[in-house]
Amino acid sequence: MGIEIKSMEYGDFNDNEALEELKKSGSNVLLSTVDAIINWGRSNSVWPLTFATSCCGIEMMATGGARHDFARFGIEVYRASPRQADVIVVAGTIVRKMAPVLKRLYDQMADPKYVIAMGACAVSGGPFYYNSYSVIRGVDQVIPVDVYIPGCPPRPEALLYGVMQLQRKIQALSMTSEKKQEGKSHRHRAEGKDVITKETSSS
Amino acid sequence: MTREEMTALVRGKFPDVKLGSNKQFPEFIAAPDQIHSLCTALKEDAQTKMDYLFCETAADRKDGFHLVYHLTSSALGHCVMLRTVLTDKAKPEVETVGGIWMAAEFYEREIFDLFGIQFAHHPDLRRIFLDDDWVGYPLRKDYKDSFTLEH
Amino acid sequence: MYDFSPLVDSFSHFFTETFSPFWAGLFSMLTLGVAILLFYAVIGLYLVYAERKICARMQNRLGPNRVGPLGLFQTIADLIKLLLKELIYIRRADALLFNMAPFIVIVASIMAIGSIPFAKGLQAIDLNIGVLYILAISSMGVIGILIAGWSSNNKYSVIGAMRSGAQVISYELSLGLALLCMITFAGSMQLSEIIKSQQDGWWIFKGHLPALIAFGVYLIAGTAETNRGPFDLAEAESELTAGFHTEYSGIKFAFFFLAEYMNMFIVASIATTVFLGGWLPFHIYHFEFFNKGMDFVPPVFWFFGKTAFVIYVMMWFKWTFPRLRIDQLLALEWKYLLPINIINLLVISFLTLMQWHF
Amino acid sequence: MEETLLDIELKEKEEYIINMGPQHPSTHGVLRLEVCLEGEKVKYLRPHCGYIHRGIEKMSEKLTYPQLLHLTDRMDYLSAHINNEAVALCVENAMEVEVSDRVKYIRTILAELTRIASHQLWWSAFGMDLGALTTFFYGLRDREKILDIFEETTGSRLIQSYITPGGLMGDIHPNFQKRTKEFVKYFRKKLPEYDQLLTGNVIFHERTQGIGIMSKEDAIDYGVTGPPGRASGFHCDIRKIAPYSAYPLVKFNQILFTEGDTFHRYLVRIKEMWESLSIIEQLIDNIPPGETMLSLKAIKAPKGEYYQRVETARGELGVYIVSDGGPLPARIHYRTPNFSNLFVLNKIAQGHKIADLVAISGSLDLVIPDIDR
Repeated sequence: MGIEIKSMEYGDFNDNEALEELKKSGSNVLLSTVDAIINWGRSNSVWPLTFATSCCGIEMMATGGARHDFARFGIEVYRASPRQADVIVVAGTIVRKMAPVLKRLYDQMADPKYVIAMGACAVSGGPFYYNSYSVIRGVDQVIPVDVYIPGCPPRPEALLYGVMQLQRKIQALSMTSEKKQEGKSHRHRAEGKDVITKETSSS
Repeated sequence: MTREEMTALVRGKFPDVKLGSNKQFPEFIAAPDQIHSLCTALKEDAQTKMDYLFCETAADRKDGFHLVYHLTSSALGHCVMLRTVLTDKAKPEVETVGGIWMAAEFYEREIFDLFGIQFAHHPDLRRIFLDDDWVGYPLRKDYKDSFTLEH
Repeated sequence: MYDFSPLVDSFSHFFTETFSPFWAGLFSMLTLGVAILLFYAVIGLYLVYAERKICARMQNRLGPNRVGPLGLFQTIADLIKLLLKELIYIRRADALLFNMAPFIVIVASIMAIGSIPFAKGLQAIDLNIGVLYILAISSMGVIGILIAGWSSNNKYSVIGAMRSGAQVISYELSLGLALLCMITFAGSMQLSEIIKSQQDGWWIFKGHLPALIAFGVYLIAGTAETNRGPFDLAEAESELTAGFHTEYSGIKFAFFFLAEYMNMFIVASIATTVFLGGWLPFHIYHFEFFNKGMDFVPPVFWFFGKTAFVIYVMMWFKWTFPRLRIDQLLALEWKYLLPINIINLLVISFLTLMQWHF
Repeated sequence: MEETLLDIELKEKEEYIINMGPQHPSTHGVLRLEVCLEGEKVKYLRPHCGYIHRGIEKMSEKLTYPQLLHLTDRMDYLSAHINNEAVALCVENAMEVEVSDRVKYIRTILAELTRIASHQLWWSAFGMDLGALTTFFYGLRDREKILDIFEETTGSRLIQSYITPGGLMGDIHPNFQKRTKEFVKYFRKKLPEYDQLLTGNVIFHERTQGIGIMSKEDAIDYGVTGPPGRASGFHCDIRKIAPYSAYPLVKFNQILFTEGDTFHRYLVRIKEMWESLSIIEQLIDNIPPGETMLSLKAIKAPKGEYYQRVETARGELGVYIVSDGGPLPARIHYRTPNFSNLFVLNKIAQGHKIADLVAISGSLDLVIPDIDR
């Protein structure tokens, strides 16, 4: 194709606000060193669960394929058993019948566990937002989400970027504080309406 | 077999069957209690041999539920479309054709799930897509639930 | 030239002279234990890394390359993560057996390493029944697998464990018989003696066709023993999600994971020792200049080089072949490998009796 | 999970039931199979679907034809172009308009490229099901080349919504012909590699030959179409039975076998890829000039009922539209190939081992959202 693609410097990725917020707090030297080692390990070894519901799953497979190669980041160890997986990439639509199963899968995973909502359907219901009697409008109504990847379906590059964001997020976490559940956003259903409350900045 | 021959054949055996207006396939409109015997006849008749039911579905129309069967013959290649109208919307019921074509068993489960049409003598009439405790039949025009967001 | 026995002897002298016999024994054991554990961890981790790189190579990919140079620290990151991951206790699982199983598996493979001769004198314990010992110990791992499958309270696990049990018990026969062929040649079960008998040529060259057949059978049976490659029925990702270790998380899962790779290493190193001359260099008869050059390479390199080759072949199997079905797997063993092996053993006994090997 | 009547009934009989799915690597999605085992042998199984039932048919009743087209991509996402084409053809038939030859040619080429891409992905996944993990990467490597072509012309990799009632969303990219020809040349060289890696393998033969035999009668009775149907000798290729678009103009063979086992279902797809390549070759140099979009005032189907059958990569897709004459359909139904192909699984997997069940369901090439819609 003749297009030279320059690799992006790591520093060129701009943190989003939530990450900056997480990084702000300090801790003592010893603990932060331990944190750094643990987070280095955790962030560089996120094993996804073999889980895909629809179209996005194909792009997830393509990401694992030869051209995009998930494996470079050490993420190629797809585990079929939720016990051994670290991240569940919700690739595709979640419907009302599937939601309890998804919740159960999430509960079966061992801590620390992360969730990536991949694709418009998992983020918000996407094309099925209106008029569908069965599609859950966003997987964050069922399980807490760490990283959202928009797109229908997102390109493999987008998934790679999402996973890298997750890695950066893990690196910003600390084992001492209560931050494990922070930075995940829930959407609560209040009186039949969806109210989005991002709990990212509270501390 | 041409449209005329088909019409003659079906009308010969089932004089009550009305002729539909579909341009694509020869269409016959049968009464609900007649549809099973019509299907059996179409499958077993050596001239028609309708052994492949490629589509069975329903539609919620003003005059009732229309149940539509698309049949073809794998050997002879001709198609036919059958229709039956279930006027009683409160309690629609029709004889299953699952015994004639296995495929129908699953199409009928789908129709039961989404339209609530009861198929008599169906061996395994359960919801197929929705949860067992789902209330209502979504593909009916009057279906309402608190979950759906109308656009 | 590269004899480790003086070094090892000086260590043991140091211990015996400094401490009383009891403490000397304890300290030398501890030193050995720590050394073996460290070795185990390093080899295990880098085998995982190697496998990921090799399979990436076969699949037109790059493989891990972000964590450290060339992704070398990838598996270390994995280990840290697995160490700190939550251990899930399964409700209504048999707690004792459930927790014991990974240890049985890993202890079996650690114990086997003790008697592998890495170089002259570099061997923790040189038993006079070394081959038998390794066979016995490494097949204990299957007990761990069976327990893991049974105690997990998971249907997939039970199927995986049962498959594994049937598989390992069957292939144990071929493995043993293939090694027996070589023992017949070498006339000893002591690993150092077996290596010594290959000083004038490796058994795979000296043993005519039967040795080659035995090597082939050994490789197949060995791959099956380790539950890998086309014989990974016990885990069978696409059938049983993760087979016998479906319910294990965190470090217990890591034990199974590591043990698989270490078993592969053990199988490969036995193949090296028995068939490929262990740490002996490659010699060509009457080609002194070449032989001298070969002698110059330290035996440790020879040993690891040969082992790496065998491991590579086993990885190659895994990434090329589809998986067998359980009945085909057992048919392969009982209908083909076992008869071939028995005939082979008879032929070899005859050859040895007649002194027809080189 | 919910305890079905079956569960209770089985507990009494103490049968060994395992649940494959909804999250299971070999069901390729969220299908759930309730498998009753005797040792490793499958006694019978019950498919449970609906874990991705999105109500596309209901939603479509609130959308105009060009709008509802976008939902069809998301049913069988591996045959996205072909699904679009089905709706487009159905609406065009209803409106009694005919698109230009250029559109027909382009649609057919895209459909065949889609078919190849879909079969490549199937080949990848099928190898994985059998435990040959390298196939996955070989298949995806070649598939990316097709996705590049799609991306250049349609702007999207997987879900294109490029074919629309009345023509195409836009003209093809100037590079389209060149790159498609490059791909055909490239893939003709790579296809034998597939055979080397899997087709010729002894273990693969052992695992697939004589496994999951489906008779022609069963195929017709259950309505199994596409490659699984044709492997059983069911003459069901809609491209031959009721040709549409540019298919009447091209020469190709319908691949038919009579054995009906897993191996022949595999073989049908491999041979279909060759046929698709030849179809593309026949068309790619002859795309006539013409407009790519008819100037239609409003896309409305006149009052009536319309049915369109097309051949997707997985079998026969039927689109059934009931129209009251407005811009919205009164009812739209998709007769999807996977729905019919799924239920034969119980019949053909009985008596085989659980590993064979994986191979058989892999050879049926199920796309779950296409079953559930």
